Amino acid sequence: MLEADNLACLKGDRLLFRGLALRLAAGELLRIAGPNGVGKTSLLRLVSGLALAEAGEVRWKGTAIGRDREAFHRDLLYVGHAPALNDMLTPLENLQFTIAAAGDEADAESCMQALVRIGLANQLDLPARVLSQGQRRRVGLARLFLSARRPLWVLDEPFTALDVGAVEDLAGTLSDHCTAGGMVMLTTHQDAPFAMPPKVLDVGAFAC
Amino acid sequence: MLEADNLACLKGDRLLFRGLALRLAAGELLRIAGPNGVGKTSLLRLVSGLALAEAGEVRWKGTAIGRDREAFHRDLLYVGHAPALNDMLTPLENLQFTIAAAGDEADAESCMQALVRIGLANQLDLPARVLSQGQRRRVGLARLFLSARRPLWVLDEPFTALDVGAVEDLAGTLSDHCTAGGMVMLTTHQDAPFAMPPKVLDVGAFAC
Amino acid sequence: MASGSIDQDNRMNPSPRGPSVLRFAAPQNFYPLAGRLAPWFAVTAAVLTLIGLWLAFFVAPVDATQGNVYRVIFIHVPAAWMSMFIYLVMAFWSAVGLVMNTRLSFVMSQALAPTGAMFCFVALWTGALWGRPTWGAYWVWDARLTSQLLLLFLYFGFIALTRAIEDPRRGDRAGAIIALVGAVNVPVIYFSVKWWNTLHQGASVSLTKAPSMASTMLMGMLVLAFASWAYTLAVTLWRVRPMILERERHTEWVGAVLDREGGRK
Amino acid sequence: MLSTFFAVLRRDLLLAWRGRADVMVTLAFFVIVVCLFPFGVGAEPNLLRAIAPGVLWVAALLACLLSLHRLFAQDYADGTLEQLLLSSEPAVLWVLAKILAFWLTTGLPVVVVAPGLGLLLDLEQGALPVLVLSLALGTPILALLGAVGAALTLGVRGGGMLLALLILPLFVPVLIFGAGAVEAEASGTGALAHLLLLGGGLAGALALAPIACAASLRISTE
Amino acid sequence: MLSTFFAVLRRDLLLAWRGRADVMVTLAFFVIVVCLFPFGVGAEPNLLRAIAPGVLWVAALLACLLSLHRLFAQDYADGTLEQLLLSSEPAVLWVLAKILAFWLTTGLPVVVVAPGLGLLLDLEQGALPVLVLSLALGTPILALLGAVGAALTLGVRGGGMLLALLILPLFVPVLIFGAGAVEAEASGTGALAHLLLLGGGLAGALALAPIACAASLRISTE
Amino acid sequence: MMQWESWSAFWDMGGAGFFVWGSYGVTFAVIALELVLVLQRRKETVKRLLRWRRAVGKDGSGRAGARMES
Ligand code: HEM
Ligand SMILES: Nc1ncnc2c1ncn2[C@@H]1O[C@H](COP(=O)(O)OP(=O)(O)OP(=O)(O)O)[C@@H](O)[C@H]1O
Ligand SMILES: Nc1ncnc2c1ncn2[C@@H]1O[C@H](COP(=O)(O)OP(=O)(O)OP(=O)(O)O)[C@@H](O)[C@H]1O
Ligand SMILES: [Mg+2]
Ligand SMILES: [Mg+2]
Repeated sequence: MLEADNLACLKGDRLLFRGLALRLAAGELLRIAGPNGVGKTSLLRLVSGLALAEAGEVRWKGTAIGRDREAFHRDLLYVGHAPALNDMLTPLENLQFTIAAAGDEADAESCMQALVRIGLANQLDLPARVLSQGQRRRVGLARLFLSARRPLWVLDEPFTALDVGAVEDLAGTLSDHCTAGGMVMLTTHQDAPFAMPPKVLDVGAFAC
Repeated sequence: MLEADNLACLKGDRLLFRGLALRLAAGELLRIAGPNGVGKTSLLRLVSGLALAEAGEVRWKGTAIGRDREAFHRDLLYVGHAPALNDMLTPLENLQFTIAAAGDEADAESCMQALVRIGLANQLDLPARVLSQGQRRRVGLARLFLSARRPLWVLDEPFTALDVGAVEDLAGTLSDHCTAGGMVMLTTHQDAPFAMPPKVLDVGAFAC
Repeated sequence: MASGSIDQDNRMNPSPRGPSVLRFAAPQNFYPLAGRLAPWFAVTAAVLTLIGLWLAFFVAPVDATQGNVYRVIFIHVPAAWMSMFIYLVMAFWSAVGLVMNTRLSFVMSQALAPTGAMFCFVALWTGALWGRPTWGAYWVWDARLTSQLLLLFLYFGFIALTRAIEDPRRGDRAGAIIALVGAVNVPVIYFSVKWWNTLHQGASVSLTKAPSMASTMLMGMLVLAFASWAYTLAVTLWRVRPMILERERHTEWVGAVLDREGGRK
Repeated sequence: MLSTFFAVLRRDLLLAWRGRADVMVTLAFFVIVVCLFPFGVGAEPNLLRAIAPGVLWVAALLACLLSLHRLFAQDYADGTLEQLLLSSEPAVLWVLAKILAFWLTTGLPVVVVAPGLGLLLDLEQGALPVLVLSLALGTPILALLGAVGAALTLGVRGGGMLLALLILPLFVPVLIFGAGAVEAEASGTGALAHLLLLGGGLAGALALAPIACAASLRISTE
Repeated sequence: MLSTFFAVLRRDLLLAWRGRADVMVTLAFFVIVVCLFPFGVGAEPNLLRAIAPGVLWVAALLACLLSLHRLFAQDYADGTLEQLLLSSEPAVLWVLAKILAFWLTTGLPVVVVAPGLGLLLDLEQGALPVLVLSLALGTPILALLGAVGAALTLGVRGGGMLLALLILPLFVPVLIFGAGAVEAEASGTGALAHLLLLGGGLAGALALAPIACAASLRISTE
Repeated sequence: MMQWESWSAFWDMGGAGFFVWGSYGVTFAVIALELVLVLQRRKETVKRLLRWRRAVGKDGSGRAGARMES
């Protein structure tokens, strides 16, 4: 469903990779691998339409993503390095806003449940500013529980800063999403206990 | 050498932990463990003198750290969550400044070597802004190679964002520092291949 | 050869194999063309400048009311014209770039900006020096003067913005937007300032037009105006060339050009 | 369709309320700048009355300018802007919501306190309604134009100041007609023409600025 | 002992040089604010001449104020400040270095271009040296006092504006004596007393502000 | 030719020498400066790009990876 051909990414002076092709079909989990600085984050941003490729194109359901941006973004969930948290709002307010901004609907009740589910039951009323690193990360990831309808999840290092229990839990959630016919594309340097071994794409193989 | 008794940490209206005691002698590596939000970062900041404890005191070589702050800070190396990188400066300039600001001396040559050693040979001239997440982390950690003279290293999640090779390398460096009589105190949620198994302090045991 | 280069068609718009009119819009065709044309414009500019200066100082008679000071007009007016004209051309190229997505257009508008700012400064400077003996002040808040000053700020803003953004692709399009917004504002500024000044009727000076311009005077001004046209073209083409090289450095043809340049030394 | 619009509007107003200090302080800035002038130029009433419309308008403009950098900066830094750009709804909508929230929290308070300050500077009482009206029409234009500048300078080094350089020339016509209206009223010429022009400018800016702003944001986050 | 001082000074100047735009743009801001006034108050030369010292000084003050937020903000956000506070050398030293670098990159350019703008506003030529001198003595005071404010408002929501609110009252005396000196010279009274007061203020600020600033930084990062 | 009795009259411009020559002088100085900057920029760009090509390898890829001295 998600395909890319012949992608090239140029950053400043450096051509990070070229000729990169990828295919992601329903039910698949793709892990983008490679050492630091090889261009994993850059690839995810190309795929999600936040950046423009130097060459090549990304297609969703056969259409170039630039052609029908809104349809693509209706199907996409992207969680990047930056947590998209406003420091002055509580986790609940942040989550509700993120969902609404993405164009989805979610009542306070289900948002609250998602937060409790991810382990923030005691932090519901704190401003995000005082949360610990791992708690911040969790607020960002709580979206996953409310976005099952979006088939394509693109996650940049989702396991960072999470403790062991949370890593396990998240890996389970991702596996479930795939089992239900979704697609997940993620980067990580940690090993995570996925239900099935993920497909791996090594960006290093296309590096120049 | 580093001791703390009966430490308590209050954040807002929550008492994170109390009655926490720790001892760290030359050659020891202490890992602060505990789930997200238990207060590991808060503890490190207390120990390094960046924050004040609600109760209890931290002593370095028998003296309370607040009593002779400068002597303590001469022996301490603290690398926190924030990378202390200026986005407009190159890794080399950043490193040189950090070293000088800490009150040490280091010529450009040895700084360069430290950066090459940590795997940034190709990024020496880029502004830090364009570095990848892992590369930014590495710039912050390059200091370790130039701070062997400081006995006490306090590191908050040093392995975050590093790729597998770099994690191994860093674990080796930390083990070496301890072997040479230094002390390391760190937090991490990842397993790291230390030469000897670290002492573990579970903050959760003192949580209220 | 050059297996590392990126496909040309993807980088260049319109395609080099497109209709013949657009052929020169492809950077690798434009680069040598610019190199060939620039010296001719430069020579034209130099010759016209000499003729113009000769007309200005040796043919044009002394002005009855102003004496010799008026000779400033020969650079003042062409510079003022050029500064406004260049901004419009910049906005034009920016619009073309945004609509057709041609990188060369953005490069053109950025290459024009410093020259435009230069002429703008020259118009202000010469005007100020002219104003002292004629109005008794280096500066008055006259409508025309004021809008010229604001135009200089618009140029500075454009240049500062495109310089401050390192990623050229981002800088190109950000600059294009501000150039267009500025172009919409130039007439607004002009008329608002004009109205503002007539309303305040404070400074009762206005540009004292030379009563009836002697034909030699007009001649000199026109010749120097053409000289500044030719100069602008030459300098812009020269400035565009390294900018093209920089942006297209991943392509084969720039590699070939650089090898040639390197060999020459 | 409008859910993003209202979500953004609600959030930005909530944020302003949370950081109440912010709103108060924009206002305080406006008040203080105006009050600085008697210190700078001396306390002579005639002189103050003559420069009152200009000073009030310049102060309003500077207050707006000073707050502009925070229109998108926070959202840019924490990744919210990325998420908004990935929204499946048109960007123009939420851009407009952000600008509206910005004006409600910075422009509106200025409009409200301006008459008081006018009195302080001994402005003629008859000119006060025109002062309010001109600010009510003019400050939204400032917010709209300023938003384009703020979007373009996001993440650029020297951003705040660059923003000032970029948009001050654009603000000048607004300033001229705004201050001009008050002065015309004070001197008995009638301010209708000025106000009509401001209204026209507002309509134009309302139509074009959000589009330019949305495009700029896309460029800036790339 | 002085190694931290010079390391900080060198780095901050290097940063200013890297972001050259910054320095130019502070200047551009100063120039533009001064130029806004004629648009606001009208182009009458006599009126402009009367308000020139005040306008120039208010503009210099605002230019300084606008740049102040970036004195520590960046270092605070990226953790550099933490590291500086963990330095084994006294904080007053590097605080002074930061303030000095700040003045060199924002105050000094303003001092240099002020006479040109004075001419633009038709200020008497005899008063220009006094204008320069008063700015040269006054802007360092602004930088020193401002640094304390900037340190106190670090990481506080609505910081930028709060900063303005906190320090504008402190800036008022500087403004009064600075603008007063120019006005006194222009009106023939002689500016010596004003300038002496400014000099005294500078000495006082130089002695006290760095200590207060260092203490505030420690509080803000806790 | 016909209007200037002498060179000194020419330079004096009927008392307006400062203003006229100030205008022309600064104008041509600025133009000269612009030309110098443009030509210098070209040379510098070519040099930098050559160095860059050498650093990244002839094929324009980043593989060779030697650092660019700037
Ligand atoms: C800083 C001061 C000045 C500035 C910025 C300035 C600006 C301009 C501009 C923008 C134009 C072109 C207008 C057009 O083509 O419609 C112009 C034309 C002209 N200026 Fe100036 N000017 C200044 C001072 C002066 C002074 C002091 C004089 C003479 C007393 C003068 C005499 C003229 C004349 C005669 C023209 C030609 C008008 C025409 O072609 O319609 N200017 N100036
Ligand atoms: N202007 C530039 N000039 C040269 N190289 C650049 C420039 N901008 C970015 N880069 C390089 O591009 C790469 C960006 O990599 P990216 O962030 O995609 O890496 P990543 O694979 O996600 O790494 P990590 O595992 O550390 O997150 C980095 O190696 C960086 O040094
Ligand atoms: N004002 C406050 N009120 C209540 N709780 C607070 C307040 N400020 C901070 N906290 C809590 O204090 C804890 C801070 O924890 P800290 O950052 O030390 O955690 P950590 O152990 O480092 O976690 P992580 O593994 O996620 O980095 C968090 O649980 C946070 O929710
Ligand atoms: Mg990454
Ligand atoms: Mg932590």
